[in-house]
Amino acid sequence: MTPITVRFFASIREDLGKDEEHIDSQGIATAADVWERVAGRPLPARTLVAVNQQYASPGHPVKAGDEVAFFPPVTGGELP
Amino acid sequence: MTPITVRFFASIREDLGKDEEHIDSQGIATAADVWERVAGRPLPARTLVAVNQQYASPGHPVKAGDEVAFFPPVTGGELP
Amino acid sequence: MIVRVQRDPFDPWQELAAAGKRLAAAGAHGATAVFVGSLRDYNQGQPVSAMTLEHYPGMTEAHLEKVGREAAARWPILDALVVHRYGALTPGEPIVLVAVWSAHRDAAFAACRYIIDELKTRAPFWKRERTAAGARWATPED
Amino acid sequence: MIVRVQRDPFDPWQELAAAGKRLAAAGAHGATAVFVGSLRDYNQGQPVSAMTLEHYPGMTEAHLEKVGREAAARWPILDALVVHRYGALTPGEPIVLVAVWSAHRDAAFAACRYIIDELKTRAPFWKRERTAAGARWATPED
Repeated sequence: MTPITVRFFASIREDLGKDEEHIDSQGIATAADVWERVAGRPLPARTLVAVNQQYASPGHPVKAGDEVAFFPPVTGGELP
Repeated sequence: MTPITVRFFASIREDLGKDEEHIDSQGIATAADVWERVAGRPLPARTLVAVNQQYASPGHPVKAGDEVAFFPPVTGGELP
Repeated sequence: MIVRVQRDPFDPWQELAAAGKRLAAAGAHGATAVFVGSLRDYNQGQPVSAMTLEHYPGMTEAHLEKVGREAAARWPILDALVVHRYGALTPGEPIVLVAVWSAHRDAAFAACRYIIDELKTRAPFWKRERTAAGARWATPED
Repeated sequence: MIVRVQRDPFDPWQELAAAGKRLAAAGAHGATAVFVGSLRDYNQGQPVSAMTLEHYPGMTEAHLEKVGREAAARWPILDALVVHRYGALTPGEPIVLVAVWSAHRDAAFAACRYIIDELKTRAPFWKRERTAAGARWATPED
Protein backbone atom coordinates (compact mmCIF):
# COMPACT_ATOMS: atom_id res chain seq x y z
CA MET A 1 0.00 0.00 0.00
CA THR A 2 1.12 3.57 -0.67
CA PRO A 3 2.33 5.00 2.63
CA ILE A 4 1.58 8.38 4.17
CA THR A 5 4.60 10.73 4.16
CA VAL A 6 4.98 12.61 7.45
CA ARG A 7 7.29 15.63 7.74
CA PHE A 8 8.50 17.62 10.74
CA PHE A 9 10.03 21.09 10.83
CA ALA A 10 11.97 23.36 13.18
CA SER A 11 11.58 22.68 16.94
CA ILE A 12 9.22 19.75 16.29
CA ARG A 13 11.80 18.16 14.01
CA GLU A 14 14.40 18.59 16.75
CA ASP A 15 12.11 17.30 19.53
CA LEU A 16 11.24 14.16 17.58
CA GLY A 17 14.77 13.71 16.27
CA LYS A 18 13.57 13.08 12.71
CA ASP A 19 12.52 15.12 9.72
CA GLU A 20 10.50 12.60 7.74
CA GLU A 21 8.76 9.29 8.23
CA HIS A 22 6.58 7.01 6.13
CA ILE A 23 3.67 5.26 7.80
CA ASP A 24 1.04 2.75 6.79
CA SER A 25 -2.36 4.40 6.29
CA GLN A 26 -4.13 1.48 8.05
CA GLY A 27 -6.13 2.85 11.00
CA ILE A 28 -5.43 6.51 10.08
CA ALA A 29 -8.43 8.78 9.46
CA THR A 30 -7.17 12.28 10.31
CA ALA A 31 -4.00 14.38 10.64
CA ALA A 32 -4.28 14.06 14.44
CA ASP A 33 -4.21 10.25 14.05
CA VAL A 34 -0.98 10.59 12.07
CA TRP A 35 0.60 12.64 14.86
CA GLU A 36 -0.39 10.14 17.57
CA ARG A 37 1.05 7.27 15.51
CA VAL A 38 4.44 8.98 14.99
CA ALA A 39 4.79 10.78 18.35
CA GLY A 40 2.88 8.49 20.72
CA ARG A 41 1.14 11.43 22.43
CA PRO A 42 -1.59 13.98 21.64
CA LEU A 43 -0.86 16.87 19.27
CA PRO A 44 0.55 19.81 21.34
CA ALA A 45 -1.40 23.06 21.36
CA ARG A 46 -0.35 25.63 18.73
CA THR A 47 1.19 22.99 16.48
CA LEU A 48 0.38 23.76 12.85
CA VAL A 49 -0.71 21.06 10.45
CA ALA A 50 -0.48 20.88 6.66
CA VAL A 51 -1.95 18.18 4.45
CA ASN A 52 -0.47 18.06 0.95
CA GLN A 53 1.31 21.37 1.62
CA GLN A 54 -1.86 23.26 2.52
CA TYR A 55 -2.83 24.35 6.03
CA ALA A 56 -5.37 21.97 7.56
CA SER A 57 -7.06 21.36 10.90
CA PRO A 58 -5.97 18.37 13.03
CA GLY A 59 -9.29 16.76 12.11
CA HIS A 60 -8.60 16.99 8.38
CA PRO A 61 -9.03 13.60 6.62
CA VAL A 62 -5.84 11.83 5.57
CA LYS A 63 -5.49 8.94 3.13
CA ALA A 64 -2.74 6.79 1.61
CA GLY A 65 -0.30 8.84 -0.51
CA ASP A 66 -0.91 12.08 1.36
CA GLU A 67 1.90 14.25 2.74
CA VAL A 68 1.21 15.42 6.30
CA ALA A 69 3.43 17.99 8.03
CA PHE A 70 3.68 19.25 11.60
CA PHE A 71 5.45 22.43 12.61
CA PRO A 72 5.51 25.23 15.23
CA PRO A 73 4.16 28.77 14.65
CA VAL A 74 6.01 30.42 11.77
CA THR A 75 8.60 33.19 12.15
CA GLY A 76 9.50 34.41 8.64
CA GLY A 77 10.16 37.96 7.55
CA GLU A 78 12.21 40.43 9.56
CA LEU A 79 12.46 40.54 13.37
CA PRO A 80 10.01 40.81 14.97
CA MET B 1 10.86 101.70 4.06
CA THR B 2 11.51 97.99 3.63
CA PRO B 3 8.90 96.68 1.20
CA ILE B 4 6.81 93.52 1.45
CA THR B 5 7.84 90.85 -1.07
CA VAL B 6 4.84 89.17 -2.73
CA ARG B 7 5.22 85.93 -4.67
CA PHE B 8 2.80 84.05 -6.93
CA PHE B 9 2.98 80.43 -8.09
CA ALA B 10 1.44 78.15 -10.70
CA SER B 11 -2.02 79.12 -12.04
CA ILE B 12 -2.12 82.26 -9.87
CA ARG B 13 1.23 83.39 -11.30
CA GLU B 14 -0.18 82.83 -14.79
CA ASP B 15 -3.51 84.58 -14.06
CA LEU B 16 -1.78 87.65 -12.64
CA GLY B 17 0.97 87.60 -15.27
CA LYS B 18 3.71 88.10 -12.68
CA ASP B 19 5.73 85.99 -10.27
CA GLU B 20 6.93 88.58 -7.79
CA GLU B 21 6.12 92.09 -6.70
CA HIS B 22 7.35 94.45 -3.98
CA ILE B 23 4.82 96.63 -2.23
CA ASP B 24 4.89 99.35 0.40
CA SER B 25 3.70 98.08 3.78
CA GLN B 26 1.70 101.29 4.38
CA GLY B 27 -1.95 100.40 4.97
CA ILE B 28 -1.26 96.63 5.03
CA ALA B 29 -2.25 94.67 8.13
CA THR B 30 -2.89 91.12 6.89
CA ALA B 31 -2.06 88.71 4.06
CA ALA B 32 -5.56 89.34 2.64
CA ASP B 33 -4.73 93.07 2.47
CA VAL B 34 -1.62 92.20 0.44
CA TRP B 35 -3.69 90.20 -2.03
CA GLU B 36 -6.26 92.98 -2.51
CA ARG B 37 -3.48 95.50 -3.12
CA VAL B 38 -1.74 93.39 -5.79
CA ALA B 39 -4.81 91.80 -7.43
CA GLY B 40 -7.49 94.46 -6.95
CA ARG B 41 -10.10 91.87 -5.92
CA PRO B 42 -10.86 89.59 -2.96
CA LEU B 43 -8.76 86.48 -2.35
CA PRO B 44 -10.34 83.58 -4.31
CA ALA B 45 -11.58 80.58 -2.33
CA ARG B 46 -9.07 77.70 -1.93
CA THR B 47 -6.09 79.99 -2.51
CA LEU B 48 -3.27 79.05 -0.15
CA VAL B 49 -1.26 81.68 1.68
CA ALA B 50 2.25 81.55 3.13
CA VAL B 51 3.93 84.23 5.21
CA ASN B 52 7.72 83.94 5.41
CA GLN B 53 7.49 80.49 3.79
CA GLN B 54 5.09 79.06 6.37
CA TYR B 55 1.42 78.35 5.76
CA ALA B 56 -0.78 81.12 7.20
CA SER B 57 -4.43 82.15 7.20
CA PRO B 58 -5.53 85.14 5.07
CA GLY B 59 -5.94 87.07 8.32
CA HIS B 60 -2.31 86.49 9.36
CA PRO B 61 -0.53 89.77 10.27
CA VAL B 62 2.00 91.06 7.74
CA LYS B 63 4.68 93.71 8.28
CA ALA B 64 7.46 95.42 6.32
CA GLY B 65 10.14 92.94 5.21
CA ASP B 66 7.84 89.93 5.18
CA GLU B 67 7.56 87.55 2.22
CA VAL B 68 3.93 86.73 1.38
CA ALA B 69 3.04 84.07 -1.19
CA PHE B 70 -0.21 83.06 -2.89
CA PHE B 71 -0.72 79.78 -4.68
CA PRO B 72 -3.37 77.20 -5.66
CA PRO B 73 -3.84 73.79 -3.96
CA VAL B 74 -0.65 71.73 -4.23
CA THR B 75 -0.22 68.72 -6.50
CA GLY B 76 3.17 67.17 -5.70
CA GLY B 77 3.99 63.47 -5.56
CA GLU B 78 2.78 60.95 -8.08
CA LEU B 79 -0.56 61.08 -9.96
CA PRO B 80 -3.04 61.21 -8.40
CA MET C 1 17.24 62.65 7.70
CA ILE C 2 17.94 63.82 4.15
CA VAL C 3 15.56 65.93 2.05
CA ARG C 4 16.47 66.82 -1.53
CA VAL C 5 14.45 68.77 -4.08
CA GLN C 6 16.20 68.63 -7.43
CA ARG C 7 15.79 69.26 -11.14
CA ASP C 8 17.97 66.32 -12.22
CA PRO C 9 16.48 62.86 -12.73
CA PHE C 10 17.36 60.29 -10.07
CA ASP C 11 17.40 56.52 -9.81
CA PRO C 12 15.51 55.56 -6.62
CA TRP C 13 17.26 52.20 -6.28
CA GLN C 14 20.73 53.74 -6.58
CA GLU C 15 19.67 56.33 -3.97
CA LEU C 16 18.60 53.55 -1.62
CA ALA C 17 21.75 51.50 -2.17
CA ALA C 18 23.84 54.58 -1.33
CA ALA C 19 21.68 55.45 1.68
CA GLY C 20 21.99 51.90 3.02
CA LYS C 21 25.78 52.23 2.91
CA ARG C 22 25.62 55.54 4.79
CA LEU C 23 23.50 54.14 7.63
CA ALA C 24 26.15 53.52 10.24
CA ALA C 25 24.62 50.53 12.05
CA ALA C 26 23.28 48.40 9.23
CA GLY C 27 22.13 45.76 11.70
CA ALA C 28 19.96 48.20 13.65
CA HIS C 29 17.20 48.59 11.08
CA GLY C 30 15.08 45.52 10.68
CA ALA C 31 12.59 47.30 8.44
CA THR C 32 12.78 49.61 5.43
CA ALA C 33 9.58 50.96 3.85
CA VAL C 34 9.83 52.76 0.52
CA PHE C 35 7.45 54.60 -1.75
CA VAL C 36 8.32 55.67 -5.29
CA GLY C 37 5.90 57.83 -7.26
CA SER C 38 6.40 58.00 -11.02
CA LEU C 39 4.83 59.96 -13.83
CA ARG C 40 2.04 57.85 -15.29
CA ASP C 41 1.49 58.07 -19.03
CA TYR C 42 -2.28 58.53 -18.59
CA ASN C 43 -4.31 60.89 -16.41
CA GLN C 44 -8.09 61.31 -16.52
CA GLY C 45 -8.27 59.33 -19.78
CA GLN C 46 -5.73 61.52 -21.60
CA PRO C 47 -2.25 60.35 -22.56
CA VAL C 48 0.28 62.56 -20.79
CA SER C 49 3.30 63.33 -22.95
CA ALA C 50 5.22 65.50 -20.49
CA MET C 51 4.88 67.41 -17.26
CA THR C 52 6.48 70.38 -15.58
CA LEU C 53 6.66 70.62 -11.81
CA GLU C 54 6.85 74.07 -10.26
CA HIS C 55 7.87 74.51 -6.61
CA TYR C 56 8.57 77.23 -4.06
CA PRO C 57 12.33 77.12 -3.51
CA GLY C 58 13.07 77.33 0.20
CA MET C 59 9.54 76.74 1.44
CA THR C 60 9.27 73.36 -0.28
CA GLU C 61 12.46 72.02 1.31
CA ALA C 62 11.55 73.50 4.71
CA HIS C 63 8.10 71.93 4.55
CA LEU C 64 9.45 68.48 3.67
CA GLU C 65 11.95 68.68 6.53
CA LYS C 66 9.12 69.62 8.89
CA VAL C 67 7.07 66.61 7.75
CA GLY C 68 10.10 64.38 8.29
CA ARG C 69 10.58 65.74 11.82
CA GLU C 70 6.89 65.17 12.55
CA ALA C 71 7.21 61.56 11.40
CA ALA C 72 10.32 61.08 13.57
CA ALA C 73 8.44 62.48 16.57
CA ARG C 74 5.46 60.16 16.07
CA TRP C 75 7.21 56.88 15.24
CA PRO C 76 10.52 55.32 16.35
CA ILE C 77 12.37 55.69 13.06
CA LEU C 78 16.13 55.52 12.55
CA ASP C 79 16.42 57.55 9.37
CA ALA C 80 14.42 58.89 6.42
CA LEU C 81 15.16 60.01 2.88
CA VAL C 82 12.93 62.18 0.70
CA VAL C 83 13.87 63.07 -2.89
CA HIS C 84 11.48 65.08 -5.10
CA ARG C 85 11.94 66.33 -8.64
CA TYR C 86 10.96 69.69 -10.08
CA GLY C 87 11.14 71.01 -13.64
CA ALA C 88 10.45 68.98 -16.77
CA LEU C 89 9.53 65.29 -16.45
CA THR C 90 8.72 62.64 -19.03
CA PRO C 91 6.40 59.64 -18.48
CA GLY C 92 7.92 56.75 -16.55
CA GLU C 93 10.37 58.95 -14.63
CA PRO C 94 10.36 58.86 -10.81
CA ILE C 95 8.94 62.05 -9.29
CA VAL C 96 9.28 61.26 -5.62
CA LEU C 97 11.07 58.80 -3.35
CA VAL C 98 10.25 58.38 0.34
CA ALA C 99 12.22 55.83 2.39
CA VAL C 100 12.06 55.17 6.12
CA TRP C 101 14.36 52.92 8.14
CA SER C 102 13.20 51.58 11.49
CA ALA C 103 13.74 48.64 13.81
CA HIS C 104 10.08 47.78 13.31
CA ARG C 105 7.76 47.21 10.36
CA ASP C 106 4.78 49.11 11.76
CA ALA C 107 6.79 52.28 12.33
CA ALA C 108 8.48 52.09 8.93
CA PHE C 109 5.19 51.71 7.04
CA ALA C 110 3.30 54.31 9.09
CA ALA C 111 6.02 56.96 8.82
CA CYS C 112 6.54 56.35 5.09
CA ARG C 113 2.82 56.67 4.47
CA TYR C 114 2.59 59.79 6.62
CA ILE C 115 5.42 61.53 4.77
CA ILE C 116 4.04 60.86 1.27
CA ASP C 117 0.49 61.78 2.30
CA GLU C 118 1.57 65.04 3.92
CA LEU C 119 3.85 65.79 0.99
CA LYS C 120 0.99 65.41 -1.47
CA THR C 121 -1.51 67.48 0.48
CA ARG C 122 0.79 70.22 1.80
CA ALA C 123 4.21 70.50 0.10
CA PRO C 124 4.28 73.42 -2.39
CA PHE C 125 4.55 71.66 -5.76
CA TRP C 126 2.32 72.22 -8.80
CA LYS C 127 2.08 70.01 -11.84
CA ARG C 128 1.43 71.28 -15.33
CA GLU C 129 0.62 68.44 -17.72
CA ARG C 130 0.99 68.46 -21.47
CA THR C 131 -1.60 66.29 -23.26
CA ALA C 132 -2.86 66.14 -26.85
CA ALA C 133 -5.65 68.48 -25.70
CA GLY C 134 -3.11 71.09 -24.55
CA ALA C 135 -1.45 72.03 -21.28
CA ARG C 136 -3.35 72.08 -18.00
CA TRP C 137 -2.60 72.54 -14.33
CA ALA C 138 -3.26 69.32 -12.44
CA THR C 139 -5.75 69.49 -9.56
CA PRO C 140 -5.59 67.62 -6.24
CA GLU C 141 -8.56 65.54 -7.47
CA ASP C 142 -6.56 64.12 -10.40
CA MET D 1 4.03 38.24 -10.15
CA ILE D 2 7.36 36.72 -9.16
CA VAL D 3 7.99 34.74 -5.96
CA ARG D 4 11.47 33.49 -5.14
CA VAL D 5 12.68 31.61 -2.07
CA GLN D 6 16.45 31.31 -2.19
CA ARG D 7 19.52 30.46 -0.16
CA ASP D 8 21.75 33.04 -1.86
CA PRO D 9 21.99 36.62 -0.57
CA PHE D 10 20.25 39.25 -2.70
CA ASP D 11 20.49 43.01 -3.13
CA PRO D 12 16.94 44.41 -2.89
CA TRP D 13 17.76 47.55 -4.86
CA GLN D 14 19.33 45.60 -7.72
CA GLU D 15 16.25 43.35 -7.73
CA LEU D 16 14.01 46.41 -8.00
CA ALA D 17 16.07 48.03 -10.74
CA ALA D 18 15.87 44.80 -12.75
CA ALA D 19 12.14 44.40 -12.07
CA GLY D 20 11.48 47.97 -13.20
CA LYS D 21 13.15 47.20 -16.53
CA ARG D 22 11.01 44.06 -16.94
CA LEU D 23 7.72 45.89 -16.38
CA ALA D 24 6.56 46.35 -19.95
CA ALA D 25 4.68 49.63 -19.59
CA ALA D 26 6.87 51.70 -17.31
CA GLY D 27 4.47 54.64 -17.56
CA ALA D 28 1.51 52.62 -16.29
CA HIS D 29 2.59 52.39 -12.66
CA GLY D 30 2.42 55.65 -10.80
CA ALA D 31 3.15 54.01 -7.46
CA THR D 32 5.67 51.49 -6.14
CA ALA D 33 5.56 50.40 -2.48
CA VAL D 34 8.44 48.35 -1.11
CA PHE D 35 9.26 46.63 2.14
CA VAL D 36 12.67 45.22 2.98
CA GLY D 37 13.15 43.22 6.18
CA SER D 38 16.71 42.71 7.37
CA LEU D 39 18.32 40.74 10.15
CA ARG D 40 18.68 43.05 13.15
CA ASP D 41 21.78 42.63 15.28
CA TYR D 42 19.70 42.65 18.50
CA ASN D 43 16.61 40.70 19.53
CA GLN D 44 15.06 40.68 23.00
CA GLY D 45 18.12 42.44 24.41
CA GLN D 46 20.60 39.84 23.11
CA PRO D 47 23.08 40.55 20.33
CA VAL D 48 22.30 38.19 17.45
CA SER D 49 25.45 36.93 15.76
CA ALA D 50 23.81 34.76 13.11
CA MET D 51 20.56 33.12 12.16
CA THR D 52 19.39 30.11 10.21
CA LEU D 53 16.06 30.13 8.43
CA GLU D 54 14.35 26.80 7.84
CA HIS D 55 11.48 26.51 5.36
CA TYR D 56 9.17 23.91 3.84
CA PRO D 57 10.29 23.63 0.21
CA GLY D 58 7.27 23.60 -2.04
CA MET D 59 4.69 24.68 0.52
CA THR D 60 6.53 27.94 1.26
CA GLU D 61 6.62 29.02 -2.39
CA ALA D 62 3.01 27.90 -2.95
CA HIS D 63 1.86 29.84 0.09
CA LEU D 64 3.62 33.05 -0.99
CA GLU D 65 2.11 32.76 -4.45
CA LYS D 66 -1.33 32.33 -2.89
CA VAL D 67 -0.83 35.46 -0.78
CA GLY D 68 0.23 37.37 -3.90
CA ARG D 69 -2.87 36.22 -5.77
CA GLU D 70 -5.05 37.26 -2.82
CA ALA D 71 -3.47 40.73 -2.87
CA ALA D 72 -4.03 41.01 -6.64
CA ALA D 73 -7.68 40.04 -6.17
CA ARG D 74 -8.24 42.65 -3.45
CA TRP D 75 -6.36 45.64 -4.90
CA PRO D 76 -5.75 46.89 -8.47
CA ILE D 77 -2.06 46.06 -8.66
CA LEU D 78 0.01 45.75 -11.82
CA ASP D 79 2.76 43.48 -10.54
CA ALA D 80 4.39 42.17 -7.37
CA LEU D 81 7.75 40.71 -6.40
CA VAL D 82 8.51 38.65 -3.29
CA VAL D 83 12.01 37.40 -2.49
CA HIS D 84 12.75 35.55 0.77
CA ARG D 85 15.98 33.98 1.99
CA TYR D 86 16.46 30.67 3.74
CA GLY D 87 19.56 29.06 5.23
CA ALA D 88 22.33 30.94 7.06
CA LEU D 89 22.08 34.73 7.48
CA THR D 90 24.36 37.27 9.14
CA PRO D 91 23.20 40.56 10.76
CA GLY D 92 22.44 43.37 8.33
CA GLU D 93 21.52 41.05 5.47
CA PRO D 94 18.12 41.43 3.79
CA ILE D 95 15.78 38.53 4.65
CA VAL D 96 12.72 39.54 2.68
CA LEU D 97 11.75 41.93 -0.11
CA VAL D 98 8.13 42.71 -1.02
CA ALA D 99 7.42 45.16 -3.86
CA VAL D 100 4.08 46.11 -5.38
CA TRP D 101 3.52 48.21 -8.50
CA SER D 102 0.18 49.93 -9.03
CA ALA D 103 -1.33 52.95 -10.74
CA HIS D 104 -2.35 54.17 -7.29
CA ARG D 105 -0.62 54.80 -3.97
CA ASP D 106 -3.38 53.37 -1.76
CA ALA D 107 -3.40 50.04 -3.59
CA ALA D 108 0.40 49.78 -3.63
CA PHE D 109 0.73 50.40 0.12
CA ALA D 110 -2.21 48.20 1.10
CA ALA D 111 -1.12 45.24 -1.03
CA CYS D 112 2.53 45.50 0.10
CA ARG D 113 1.47 45.58 3.73
CA TYR D 114 -0.93 42.67 3.23
CA ILE D 115 1.73 40.48 1.63
CA ILE D 116 4.36 41.05 4.34
CA ASP D 117 1.81 40.63 7.15
CA GLU D 118 0.44 37.38 5.70
CA LEU D 119 3.96 36.17 5.00
CA LYS D 120 4.98 36.71 8.61
CA THR D 121 1.93 35.07 10.15
CA ARG D 122 1.42 32.17 7.71
CA ALA D 123 4.37 31.39 5.41
CA PRO D 124 6.28 28.32 6.66
CA PHE D 125 9.61 29.76 7.75
CA TRP D 126 11.33 29.25 11.10
CA LYS D 127 14.21 31.27 12.48
CA ARG D 128 16.92 29.83 14.70
CA GLU D 129 19.03 32.56 16.26
CA ARG D 130 22.56 32.22 17.56
CA THR D 131 23.32 34.53 20.50
CA ALA D 132 26.01 34.56 23.18
CA ALA D 133 23.51 32.63 25.35
CA GLY D 134 23.26 29.85 22.75
CA ALA D 135 20.93 28.99 19.91
CA ARG D 136 17.17 29.39 20.22
CA TRP D 137 14.16 29.10 17.96
CA ALA D 138 12.54 32.51 17.48
CA THR D 139 8.88 32.83 18.48
CA PRO D 140 6.19 34.92 16.76
CA GLU D 141 6.26 37.23 19.81
CA ASP D 142 9.90 38.21 19.17
